[in-house]
Amino acid sequence: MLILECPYCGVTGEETEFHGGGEAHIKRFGPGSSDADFETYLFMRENPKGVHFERWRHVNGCGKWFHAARCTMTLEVFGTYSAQTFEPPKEIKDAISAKRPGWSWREFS
Amino acid sequence: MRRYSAFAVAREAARFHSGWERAWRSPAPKKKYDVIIVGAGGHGLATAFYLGKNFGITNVAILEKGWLGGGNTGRNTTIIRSNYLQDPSAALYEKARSLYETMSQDLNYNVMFSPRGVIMLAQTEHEVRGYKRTAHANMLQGVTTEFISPARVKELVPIINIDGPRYPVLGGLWQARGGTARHDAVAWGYARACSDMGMDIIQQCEVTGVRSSGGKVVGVDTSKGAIDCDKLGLVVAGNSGDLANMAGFRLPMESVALQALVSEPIKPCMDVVVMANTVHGYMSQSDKGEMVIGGGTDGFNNYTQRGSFHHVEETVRALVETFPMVSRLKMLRQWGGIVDVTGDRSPVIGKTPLGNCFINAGWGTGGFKAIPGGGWATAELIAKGEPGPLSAEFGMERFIEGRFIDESVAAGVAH
Amino acid sequence: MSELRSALAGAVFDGIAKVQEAGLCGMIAFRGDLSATKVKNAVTGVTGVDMPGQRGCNVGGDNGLAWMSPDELLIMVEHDKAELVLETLAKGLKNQHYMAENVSDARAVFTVTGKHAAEVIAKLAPVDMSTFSVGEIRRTRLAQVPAAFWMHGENAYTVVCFRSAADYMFGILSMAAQEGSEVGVFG
Amino acid sequence: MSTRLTTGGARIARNKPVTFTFNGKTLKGFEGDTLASALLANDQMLMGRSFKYHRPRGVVASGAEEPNALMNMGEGGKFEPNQRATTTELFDGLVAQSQNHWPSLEVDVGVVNNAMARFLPAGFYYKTFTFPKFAWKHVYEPIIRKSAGLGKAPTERDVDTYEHFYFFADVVVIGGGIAGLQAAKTAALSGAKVLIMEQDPAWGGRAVVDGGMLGEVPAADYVSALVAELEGMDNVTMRNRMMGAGVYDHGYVTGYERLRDHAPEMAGPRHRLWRIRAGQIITATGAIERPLSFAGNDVPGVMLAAALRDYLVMYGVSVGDRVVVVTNNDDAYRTAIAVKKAGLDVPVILDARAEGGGAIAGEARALGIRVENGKAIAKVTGGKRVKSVKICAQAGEGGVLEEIECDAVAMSGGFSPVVHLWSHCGGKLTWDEEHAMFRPDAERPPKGANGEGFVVPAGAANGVLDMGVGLADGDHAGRLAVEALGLKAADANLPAFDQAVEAPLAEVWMMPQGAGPKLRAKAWLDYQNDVKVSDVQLAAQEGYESVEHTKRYTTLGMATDQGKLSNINGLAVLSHALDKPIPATGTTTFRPPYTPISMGSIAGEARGDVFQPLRRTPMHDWHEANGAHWEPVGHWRRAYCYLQGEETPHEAVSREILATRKSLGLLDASTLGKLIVKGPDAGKFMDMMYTNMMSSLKPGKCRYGLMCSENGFLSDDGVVVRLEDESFLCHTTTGGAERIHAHMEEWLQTEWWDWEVYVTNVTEQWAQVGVVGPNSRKVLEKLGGVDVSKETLAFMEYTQGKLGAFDARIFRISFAGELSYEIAVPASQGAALWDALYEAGEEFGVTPYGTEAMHVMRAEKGFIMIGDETDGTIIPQDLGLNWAISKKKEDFLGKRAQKRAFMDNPERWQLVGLETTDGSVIPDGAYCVAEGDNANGQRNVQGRVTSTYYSPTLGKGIAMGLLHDGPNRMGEVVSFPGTDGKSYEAKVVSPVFYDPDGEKQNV
Repeated sequence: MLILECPYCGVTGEETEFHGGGEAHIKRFGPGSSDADFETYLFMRENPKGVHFERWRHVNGCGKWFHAARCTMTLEVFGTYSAQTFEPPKEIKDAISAKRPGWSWREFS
Repeated sequence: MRRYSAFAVAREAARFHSGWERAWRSPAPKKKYDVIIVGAGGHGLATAFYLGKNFGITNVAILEKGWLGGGNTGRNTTIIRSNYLQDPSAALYEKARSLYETMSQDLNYNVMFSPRGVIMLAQTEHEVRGYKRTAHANMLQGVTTEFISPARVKELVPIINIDGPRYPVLGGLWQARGGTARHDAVAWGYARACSDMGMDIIQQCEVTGVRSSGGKVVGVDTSKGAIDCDKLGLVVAGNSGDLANMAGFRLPMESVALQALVSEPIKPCMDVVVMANTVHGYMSQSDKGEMVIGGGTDGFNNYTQRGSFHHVEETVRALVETFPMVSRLKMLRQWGGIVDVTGDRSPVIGKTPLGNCFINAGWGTGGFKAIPGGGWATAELIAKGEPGPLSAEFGMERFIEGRFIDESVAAGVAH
Repeated sequence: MSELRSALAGAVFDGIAKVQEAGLCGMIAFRGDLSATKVKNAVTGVTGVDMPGQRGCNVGGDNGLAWMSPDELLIMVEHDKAELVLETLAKGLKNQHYMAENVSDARAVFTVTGKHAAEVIAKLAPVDMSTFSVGEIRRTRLAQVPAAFWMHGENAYTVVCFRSAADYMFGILSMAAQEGSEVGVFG
Repeated sequence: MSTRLTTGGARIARNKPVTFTFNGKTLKGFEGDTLASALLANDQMLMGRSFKYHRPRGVVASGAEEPNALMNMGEGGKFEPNQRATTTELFDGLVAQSQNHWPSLEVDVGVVNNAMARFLPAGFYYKTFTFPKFAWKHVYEPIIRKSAGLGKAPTERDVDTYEHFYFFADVVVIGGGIAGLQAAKTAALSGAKVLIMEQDPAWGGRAVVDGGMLGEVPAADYVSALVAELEGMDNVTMRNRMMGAGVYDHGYVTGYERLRDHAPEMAGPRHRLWRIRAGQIITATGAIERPLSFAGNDVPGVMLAAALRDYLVMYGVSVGDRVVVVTNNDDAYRTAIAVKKAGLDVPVILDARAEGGGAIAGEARALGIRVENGKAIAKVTGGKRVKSVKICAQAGEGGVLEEIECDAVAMSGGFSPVVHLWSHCGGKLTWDEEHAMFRPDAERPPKGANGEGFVVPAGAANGVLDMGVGLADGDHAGRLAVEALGLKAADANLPAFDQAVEAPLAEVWMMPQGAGPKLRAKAWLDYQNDVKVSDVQLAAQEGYESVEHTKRYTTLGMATDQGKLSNINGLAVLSHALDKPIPATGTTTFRPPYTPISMGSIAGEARGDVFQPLRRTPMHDWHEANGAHWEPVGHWRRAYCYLQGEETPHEAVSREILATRKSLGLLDASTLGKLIVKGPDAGKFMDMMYTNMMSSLKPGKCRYGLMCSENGFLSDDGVVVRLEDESFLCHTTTGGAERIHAHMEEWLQTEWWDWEVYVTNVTEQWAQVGVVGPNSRKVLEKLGGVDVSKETLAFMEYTQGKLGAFDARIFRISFAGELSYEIAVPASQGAALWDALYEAGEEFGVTPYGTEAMHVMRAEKGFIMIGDETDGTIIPQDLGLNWAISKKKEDFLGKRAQKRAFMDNPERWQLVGLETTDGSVIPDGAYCVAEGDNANGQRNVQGRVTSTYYSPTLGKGIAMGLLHDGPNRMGEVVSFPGTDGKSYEAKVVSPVFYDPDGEKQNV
């Protein structure tokens, strides 16, 4: 039973207040994109063992979407941050590096 | 290998069972095999078994990082059914179900297949229509099912509450030859048979890399050294993403934890398997008397095989409402298993971007019931290098084409 | 004017705490740039209470402002004033991108009062009631439905949920307040 | 025989007698007794039958680890099976029955299995019962199931209530023994908010039983002082009768509080499940004594030494007059001494250790007790109770040296720390050679949200068995916990104490060590599941070498006690058989809960009326009072139809349809979702959300819109109204409001966050009524107010204003194909509006109709229904809705997806109307067959029915369906085989059966 902190309303709540939204930082491909790009966008997932970036919504709360950096092996949460960004902020990356030196995820590390 | 029989047991009794042999050998890995199967779970062992039985390929190693049958094969709620809606699923699961019918004899190992019948409750008008549709589809697929009345449901499951108030039972989809089997025995039976065919089951042997040359697989690196092979089968529920990464490709899958629990054992009170999909509760009674209960999956990627509480709460809530007597039973044990879920909730059996490397994965919550069928289809795929009719629709290319196999359309049925 | 009905017409349950449906309250869901002075002036103007900060809830009589999210407020006024207030806001916020919708009738409001009121809520909401205090609003779930609550006095809580869930909310609050169910850990 | 002594019994109130019944017999006990102690006091040594062999069994322990004494407890709606007699507090009127026997506890036919035992070794069922094929299900399985299963199944609905409670604490201490109490004190003194829970009704644990001094103070007094001190602290919450059930990720703990099990008649919930979030958790859960594996160690009267001592000291119960003590450690001597001091006889202490015990052995001898070192039990004789023990040398193979008569045996094989809660969330263990035990490995604790350890073991649970040292360890644990929370640990000034000098324990996993097959086959490891030493050895021999394999093959540790007594003994036997050290053999995983917890407590308040939220519209009461036949739609309740008199639902639906088409019908449409989309970029946003062009819609106009998922599939539909230039009202399907609202917010927040658009869900602000039928305009005009004439309010237009007394929004839209209006008023006016419309409509024979009539009428009209024509695999193109897909727009959700090979494809089935040639109704869900079979031997199909009804308007069966190349096959007859054996022949026609030119709705 996870606890997460919503970066928008500052509530640290239990999992049942939130709704998981799958992998974060996925680029949308629309009309005109290649079949492969579109498949990747909709279906292909990192699904890593270890550091992962994912989307959550504070559904029983302020209703905002946010991102979390979490380890899928230990469930350790490195931090949560705004969903309105294209990549994890520096302080989040630093927090991960402190715990998981040499980590990498897609183009981030 | 000595046959198992009541007579053999009696004979051994006379000498305090000192004469029983190992059920399977535990050899050191050879330098090279024709086929390496990664994963000694139900699907992996069944794949190896049918490679030998149907195609005479026995120079096979099955590599297991832990102990055989220790993944989802040993953690599921053992439900077996084939009342699926879509043709490809129905074909695959019915093949599996029919193989379960004779598995104990085929393997000379009692897997306790118990065709006690499976009911899926219809508790909304929408579900009624959905299950009637499935019944019509099954009729044309050669799967024997029947849409039954609330009265018949009550007759089959005396402990059920069909009057609601919240969700009165409006009927049910009944598969009389669905049921359960002893999950560990399925893995052990296949393992014993594979070992007997001369295949090497290598436990405590973790694959750490996939070696390839010229776009084709040539072997794997393991915790017990490098092993070569001509063909590689990845059959590692819960670890598929990891193995795919080693082999250099991604999958349309995510791994999540599926929750399950059992009650304390009580005297027989429910002789069939009941699935209540509207409220998300699945329950059957084991031969030991435990009520075996399936829960939901966590909504996030997770590789810990731990139970989490709120899913159990949701499931138990549903069962207390559907079977009021459950309220005064006790939860004995809860646990989680890691399942790979695909974009359309249906499995993948097919080729991969890497030559001679094949995959069987993405069973979500439905893997156990499919073991013999999945093994059969995967063996055919590996032996011929091309999918046969059973797996033809289950290749990964379907996600590019938008050709999904979506079972949830039949009233949101969970597998 | 036709006869107005709140969801449960003031239903009451008395147990280890008193649970009561509070009848109709004026409520406006307001969304906009809460940092804009224009907005602050408009919403404080129509309610006469201070602008709340993050998770803050300022109530004065029937009026109040509750912080719902970084771009959302709940404006509370008398039920029959809501439409008027909307017009006032419209005047005050001309050419400003905002949204204000009357949701008075979309909500059901309950009060939970008495020595064990906090315990009743702690049986249903995954919230630390031992540290919850006046001036805060908490949006969360009560059992299986989304809800929000705040304190309107000593051992006195206001709980808001969707109108259609009023019956359920009254049911679970009453059950949590049943005789003999004191926990005895707060205060 | 076992009996109540005239003195002793710290826990019982001899002045408060209690009456209870066991197997129908009325017996007496005292307040403070457990059911087990009271039964023993009545010489009820035999308490149950084992799972497999149905052997007679007595109580072997005194706490949560008890495997044998399980009861069917209570009656009717309070009946519960498998209740442990050792943790059941006695109360007046308690009714208990022993389990798993027929016809009676004394005479059990199932015991034949015992005689057959040799033929039923571990896993025998995997090797047999396979022929003939049908026999497993029909012959063998039923027999096996019947003989297994322990307690009876409850039959009646639970009459009790349950609840949850959310609690937060800095430090949660599980276990109220001396170590736990001290840990709580230290943490509390350091300023932490502390919760301490104890499963037992009393505090203090073993210290209270075993006595001894802590500094100048007797242990019992020290405990009372500690408890008093903690009770006085504001930052400490103390709960007894509350068990730490499970430890989950991120410091989540469940506490199982049994409020009424000891007083069933009191008001209030029976159990309360605490859902606790802890900063740090201290597991001070004590240790469990291990049995010794000798032949006949399961005969009633053979008991754990500490348990026998408990019954004597706490309950004043003597288990036997002559108690033989057998041990491999010093602790059991305490039992011998206690028995002797109680004036009973201890014929001999058999100490398996060649050098025997420490100081305490001398103490025993001084009391005149015979002590034999290096000796063991070869065999216990007796059936339903102990008759004698046969003594042998531990080093030998069991040659009998002497037989000693006795009626009880107290055994001790050492202690195992209760590491369950430490392990639930991944805490690792380390093997302690000296005490032959697994204890928590402080280096590898379970990790929390911040990646740091969040569980600290204390006292016996940490492998510290000495009382004084345990106290210090509790303090240490308290300090570690608060320091982990960043607090400064306060000094708890502990009393000076001298650690008892003990002789080392000797590992004894088989007694005697050379025991042959005969003896091994009678030496029990798992009492409840009847797993013997020989079974584990067989598993190893057959290659089931992993602990998990052995456990599953033999069922060792899988009984209701989850192996609390058997795990370590079994593991040791296995590691010997494999010739591997115990730590290398490993342990099985510990799963929550620690002991079984009631399903009722897990479900909490969610049962009956509040099982799930049931959403009601403002007019719900009227429907209820007027014959509504309900249908759940999501969490909503909607009237399927309104039953009058004796009519069937089918008749009611036909009546409602005909009356509506003829004159006037009313539909409660309040459940339709209503979302407001507002802002400068609203039009742009709407164009992305819908397949239609919405930005071109004029204010005051309505347009039917389609929504697709990004994967291309049709997900929702509804009428969109442009209220003002910058604001739209989007109607969604019933139950779709939350989903679509979330969908819109997701795109606004995570993809187009720079767009100036706000969305609010106003679904429940509005009560909405469909006023449908030729006379609908007349009714509205009768109410007066807004002009709803054809001229001012044309089809697909919207207006607002006063309608009679109501503040109304009026939409002239039609889902039935008649002249009709949808009237929305604030929910608080909903009931009144409904009444007013009903009253005004009476002269037109107004007829309220439900969801089914609505479905039929829309099908007659050829309108699609989300969930019927769509099922998550359907794209708008399949339904002939291309007209609703804007060609002008570059992009909208789903557009790219619909270009994929399998979607942009003429082979897809297309929507058509279907008319049976004989007027019958095609069954729901029927498929349209094609020639031949596919490669898997399945019949080929070319289409299916999506909606099929009897149309009262047309007096025949009509249907909509999807058909391969459908639109080009008008007039063709195709067949739909039904599960009823009939084949339904249907003509392919246009899906619009009623008023194709729309004359009725445009009047």
